[in-house]
Amino acid sequence: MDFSFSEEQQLLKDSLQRYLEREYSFEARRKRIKAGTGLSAEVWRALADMGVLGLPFAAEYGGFAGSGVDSMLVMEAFGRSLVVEPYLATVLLCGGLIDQAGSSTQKAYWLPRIAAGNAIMAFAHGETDARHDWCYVSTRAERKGSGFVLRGRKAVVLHGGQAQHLLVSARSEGEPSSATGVSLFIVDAGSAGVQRRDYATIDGLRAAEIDFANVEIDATALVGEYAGAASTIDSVLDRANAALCAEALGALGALYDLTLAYLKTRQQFGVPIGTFQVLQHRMVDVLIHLEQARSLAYHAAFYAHASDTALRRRAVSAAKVQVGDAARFISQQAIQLHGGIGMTEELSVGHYVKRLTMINATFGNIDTHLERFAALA
Amino acid sequence: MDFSFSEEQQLLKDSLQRYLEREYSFEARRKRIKAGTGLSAEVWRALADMGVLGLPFAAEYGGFAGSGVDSMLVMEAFGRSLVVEPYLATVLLCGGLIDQAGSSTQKAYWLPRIAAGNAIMAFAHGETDARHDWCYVSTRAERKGSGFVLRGRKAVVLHGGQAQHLLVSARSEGEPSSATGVSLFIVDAGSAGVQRRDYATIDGLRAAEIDFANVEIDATALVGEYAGAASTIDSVLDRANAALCAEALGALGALYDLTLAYLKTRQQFGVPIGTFQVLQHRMVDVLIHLEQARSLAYHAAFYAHASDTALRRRAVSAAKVQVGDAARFISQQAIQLHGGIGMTEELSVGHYVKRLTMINATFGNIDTHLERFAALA
Amino acid sequence: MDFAFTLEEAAFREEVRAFVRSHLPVDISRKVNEHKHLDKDDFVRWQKILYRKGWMAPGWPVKFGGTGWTPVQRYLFEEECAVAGAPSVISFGVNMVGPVIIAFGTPAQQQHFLPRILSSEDWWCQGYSEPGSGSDLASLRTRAVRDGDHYIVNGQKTWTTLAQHADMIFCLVRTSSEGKRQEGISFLLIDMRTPGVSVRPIITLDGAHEVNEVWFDDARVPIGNLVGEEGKGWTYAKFLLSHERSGIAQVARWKRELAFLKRMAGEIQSGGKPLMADALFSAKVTRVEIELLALEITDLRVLASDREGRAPGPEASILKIKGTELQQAITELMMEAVGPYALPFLPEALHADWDGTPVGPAFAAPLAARYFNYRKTSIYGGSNEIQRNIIAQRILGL
Amino acid sequence: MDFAFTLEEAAFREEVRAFVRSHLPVDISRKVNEHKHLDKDDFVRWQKILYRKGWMAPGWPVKFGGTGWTPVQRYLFEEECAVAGAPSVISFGVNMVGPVIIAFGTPAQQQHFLPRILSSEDWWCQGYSEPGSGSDLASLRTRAVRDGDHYIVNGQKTWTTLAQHADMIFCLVRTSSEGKRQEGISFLLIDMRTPGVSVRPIITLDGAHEVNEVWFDDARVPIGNLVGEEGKGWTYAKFLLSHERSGIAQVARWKRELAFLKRMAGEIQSGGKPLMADALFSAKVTRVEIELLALEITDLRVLASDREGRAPGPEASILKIKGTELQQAITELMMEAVGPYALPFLPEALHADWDGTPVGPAFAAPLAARYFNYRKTSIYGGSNEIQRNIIAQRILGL
Repeated sequence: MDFSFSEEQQLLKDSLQRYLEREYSFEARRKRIKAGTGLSAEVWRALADMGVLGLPFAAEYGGFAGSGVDSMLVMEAFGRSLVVEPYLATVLLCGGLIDQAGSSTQKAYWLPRIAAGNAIMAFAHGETDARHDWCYVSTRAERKGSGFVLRGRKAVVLHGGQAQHLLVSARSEGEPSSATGVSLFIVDAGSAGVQRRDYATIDGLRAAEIDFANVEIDATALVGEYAGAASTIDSVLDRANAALCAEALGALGALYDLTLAYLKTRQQFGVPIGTFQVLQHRMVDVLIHLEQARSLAYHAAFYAHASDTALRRRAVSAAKVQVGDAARFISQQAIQLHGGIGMTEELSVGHYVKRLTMINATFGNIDTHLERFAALA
Repeated sequence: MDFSFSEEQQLLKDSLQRYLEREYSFEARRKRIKAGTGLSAEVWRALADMGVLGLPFAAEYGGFAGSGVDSMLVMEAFGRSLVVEPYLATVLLCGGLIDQAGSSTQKAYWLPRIAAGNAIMAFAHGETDARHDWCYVSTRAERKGSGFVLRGRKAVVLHGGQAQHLLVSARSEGEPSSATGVSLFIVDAGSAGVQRRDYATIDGLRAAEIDFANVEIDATALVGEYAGAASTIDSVLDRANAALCAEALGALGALYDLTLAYLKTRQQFGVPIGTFQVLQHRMVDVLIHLEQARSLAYHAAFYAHASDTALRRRAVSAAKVQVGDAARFISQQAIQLHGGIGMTEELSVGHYVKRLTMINATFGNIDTHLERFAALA
Repeated sequence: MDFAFTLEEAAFREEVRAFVRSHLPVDISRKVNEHKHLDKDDFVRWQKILYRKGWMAPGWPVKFGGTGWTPVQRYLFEEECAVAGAPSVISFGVNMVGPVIIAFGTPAQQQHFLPRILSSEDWWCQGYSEPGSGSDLASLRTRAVRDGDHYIVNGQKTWTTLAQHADMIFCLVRTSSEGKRQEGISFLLIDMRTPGVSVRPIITLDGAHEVNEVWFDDARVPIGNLVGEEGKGWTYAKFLLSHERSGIAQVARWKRELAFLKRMAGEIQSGGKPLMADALFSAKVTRVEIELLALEITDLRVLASDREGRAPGPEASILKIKGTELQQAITELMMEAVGPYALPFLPEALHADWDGTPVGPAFAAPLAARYFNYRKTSIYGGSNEIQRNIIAQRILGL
Repeated sequence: MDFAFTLEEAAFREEVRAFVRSHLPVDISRKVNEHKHLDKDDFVRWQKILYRKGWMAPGWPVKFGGTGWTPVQRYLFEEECAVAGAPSVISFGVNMVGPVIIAFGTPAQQQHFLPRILSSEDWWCQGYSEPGSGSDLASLRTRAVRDGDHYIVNGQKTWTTLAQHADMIFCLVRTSSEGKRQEGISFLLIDMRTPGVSVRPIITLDGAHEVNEVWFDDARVPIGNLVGEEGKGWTYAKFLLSHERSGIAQVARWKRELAFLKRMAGEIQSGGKPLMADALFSAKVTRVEIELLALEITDLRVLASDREGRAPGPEASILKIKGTELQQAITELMMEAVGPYALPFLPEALHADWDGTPVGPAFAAPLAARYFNYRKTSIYGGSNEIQRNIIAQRILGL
């Protein structure tokens, strides 16, 4: 039982934080978002140089065999600086899928490229009628010759417009909600029949709707077992959710600091508003939410890589519920306690709130994870 | 659109309140409960004399053709004085069932007796495995000769031990949860095969478990259509629930008064505790809960007798949810704001809390009514 | 006790319904129902229609152009307008400064300003809040110094809603720094075209331009624009706050929105079944629906006590708290309903004349922004914390 | 970071588990698991078993009879005891007055009282609250006036838990009314058999006799029973409060109770299906389960920071608030689970030796009373409002 970080972890955390404070200020971030490119080449390069892009992969692929806790440290720092780069999409989702299910050839090809910052990828999985059911895949994959044909549409694909390559989930058998029958394919985003609609998301990221109109791919595009990708997807989405909880933790910590500071400085009726008992107790509840969320975010990070899938799923879904509740409460209170100024575009408060709210809408909302946890209990 | 009471209603309300304040003090009530008889002959007599026991029935049966609002006024007064007499069981439930479904002979026989205070009755309907599903009846009724045989067990029958006659729901066809196939019978509580276990309830009332071991009754015992009692039961339980909401309103009003007064008098740190902003805002939330509950309790009382069943069901279930939420919040806060003293048997606070909590466990809890309302929407 | 409307009231409702049905422009109600952006012209067009019918100012005395309706009639009018998808009448003129001018203005002010409010010739905005004066309004610092026939106004107002459209602003300004803080405050009407008055937009977290800063730099305001007495502005401001309570909860409008939510959740597929079939989501919607029904009756009870001549009082604070809580809950459930389609942010899709293809279902585009926008409701008009203070003091006597 | 226990810790857990399994009397654990009434003898029997094993006072220094365990070992010990259904050790002696005597008592007091606490020869109770002094403890008025070698004590304590069983009471008493209120308070140990000490039961709304009034009428207490210095009682009381935090959240016990709730809700039929299959009920249980898991980790994190030598501080208040909220939620869900069977009130059914037939399922009898009883937890030991004040001041710096 130990809740401290190793020296290496502390070093990673500190250097990443220092870098982000220097290069990823609120103003710098705003400019990057305005550029509309969805990622910043110099930041991506720096993250590669720091070893962050290869962190989860084995040394032979240019990585550091990082644990779930290592990913947590990165994502928490990203959350605090509201980083909008495609780390989740490229490293954790696509890198994770290839790492878990890919052939040794695929791993040897893709992982070093991701680690070096030379591959931007996106996971085209969600669909219009899926909402939060992550088993739901209606996109079809049919064999054609030695290869496959993909047909369908993917929704709200994070960084789908920026990716050079897409990992696409598609079904060869079963109903759309069935857990089995799904395969994963790597598809060049420039392939004939791939049509992408890139757009901004309200929290400053980019996403895309992607149509696959009879896209022909060859046999080597298949990642993992044919019609057997369900458990890989479940595992990688669990890790992604643990990472999102860590990112949320970073944002929540920032909101806590900002709001507490505001209570101490903002004067009304001749005194700091933090002297009003109602606001004091509200802020105490913010703290309690934050500490409870931190406990389960740590827990999820630790067990995100566990081989015991029930343990992993429970830890992740518990965290998504607890962090999600904290995100709702703290976001709403951060704005309320700031008053009008908390509603403005120019303060960071609202941007943390937007990101936290969207994390709750990504890869299963609170209710979904509540029901998933209950089903595992 | 009018929320005032008529002169007659105001008179009824005032005279009943005056009577209860005089004769049904907290101390007097405690003694009556201790006696363990489940009802008090002199109170029952007085209520008959005031016309309260016949209030809902037509004039020809010794009543006053009272509306749902009239019943509300009675029950609100009862709630404020924590009356434990079998008014709900005898007048509203059994009287209501006979009034709605009985033959003219049955009405002419029973209703005047109830109105005059000469009949104590109980509605034996709930069952061990029903919980809050009020369609659930597994007690069986089978034809035997011109009469019937009853077999089964009824659970938590309010005033079942005090009643001379029982109205029993029993099924001749279908699964226990089926809405159809249920009949109503009047059974002499002294009949062979009826075995009753009378006990106290935690809120000062009495209830009973009742076994029916092949109880033989004749054809005249049937109330209403054979196997067709479902809509009558639904209607009477709706009226009973509207009445419970009114009773809750009386208790909530008392808790509000007691707690507000305590905030103004209890001194800590040299000032009344009502000067602390956190407790002020808590008390504001108590008020808001109370006003919102009052709105829907009125609404339910007004529509409890409506011929439009969807309107009636929606109004009643909405009230049971809103009043139930208010009962939870205000009960918990009344104790919390009183501190230790609110936990004691000798203060009325705890007794209001107990009654309110049990109202939430009677004839459908908050969740049941939430789902019922949703299904009607 | 009778929850039904009288025959007269029912007939009145039919009259309003028929009028609104035949006169409300379809392009406007479509924007309202689909949560699209409304231009200044949309508001003004509808207000002019009401003006021509004589229904622009139901709350005013008949002699100034009011309708003479009972509170219940006004309630029915608002309900019918809301159900039909009419835009809300912009409050600042007709519901806020209008009653103040009627109660405290000079005949000259009444003759000049009131007709222009009725005809929507003047668009008003409200100059109360300042950067240092939020909940503590009495600490405001914008100064008006007498100089002959004018006041010279200097200072800054903020959170000024729709000031970018405004012709006039009513302001609380400090005319004295002696005595109690409240006593140095005056109520001044200022033409937005006055040299020295400038407006700077504030963009809110949802990307909208709805509020503004208004700056006064030696703006010369004729003394004829002072309402009532110098130093009595605080009294007029309190009058204004307590006066306009009818419709504060906006129940009718939010019943329409709730119906929209339920339709939406019936259409949305959630992994193979309609979202409304999800027990947890349905329970949340149902609870809001029940609370809103309760609030409607609470609102009507306050109206009724009004009609009976009892003081309206601080019950308005209950309506404000509960109303905004429910508005926030409904906007949140709408956003939750569309799941990941809360993320796409296409501000252009909020304009009715946009002819692009929506991302996901067409109703999804405004919902997340709208959720964020509605966080303001528990802050503005006296934060919900201030409302609780008012109730604690004036109803509970604590 | 590592959520797993070390090999040594796992081995320790096994040792504790084996001991508890073989030594905890079955009749006692049955009472605990089934929420039956525990007699004084039940507590004492179990405490004497722990005493003989040397595990009665894990938190004490070894030289006074403590175990020398790490905080994690103490956590594991408590968890194993809780899972097995052992009764909680009564805190007043071993966890409350004991550490005060160890820190501030004279050698004579230590030699006399500590062994008697370890052996359960003395049952202690706590004399803090008074009718006029609840949250504002410093306003207490029970007086101790020096008279030769004795204090003459007069006054009244209230909410004294299990005083009916007690041999000794530790009291805060006023020895001076000069200076700051806190400075006139002393910490006094009083034999309950002293002439002039009387106990009157307080019956709580659940019908239980758990708390009492304790009256002092010219009770003569030897000055040797004063702990530390006269006038320093407030300091010792604060030491006591901040000292015993381990286990304040009682997570292990409430995990056992939650498991009981889930088993119960799996058995209970709700109109034709098991209650656990009800989506709304299941969601409520699940949320509590997740919160409890979070609290377990929060508790362990506080323990860990303890081990690293950082000040424990007011995090205990977080554990107290969240712990009691979850305890109250679980007792409420248990009551809710049994539906109408919450109503029957058969106090006799709470005694293990009652041989009657239960009304409804056997587990139902104690549940409503228990829900009411647990409302106390957010009031006692410093109400949750006071805890929030402490956090606001000492963690938030507000």
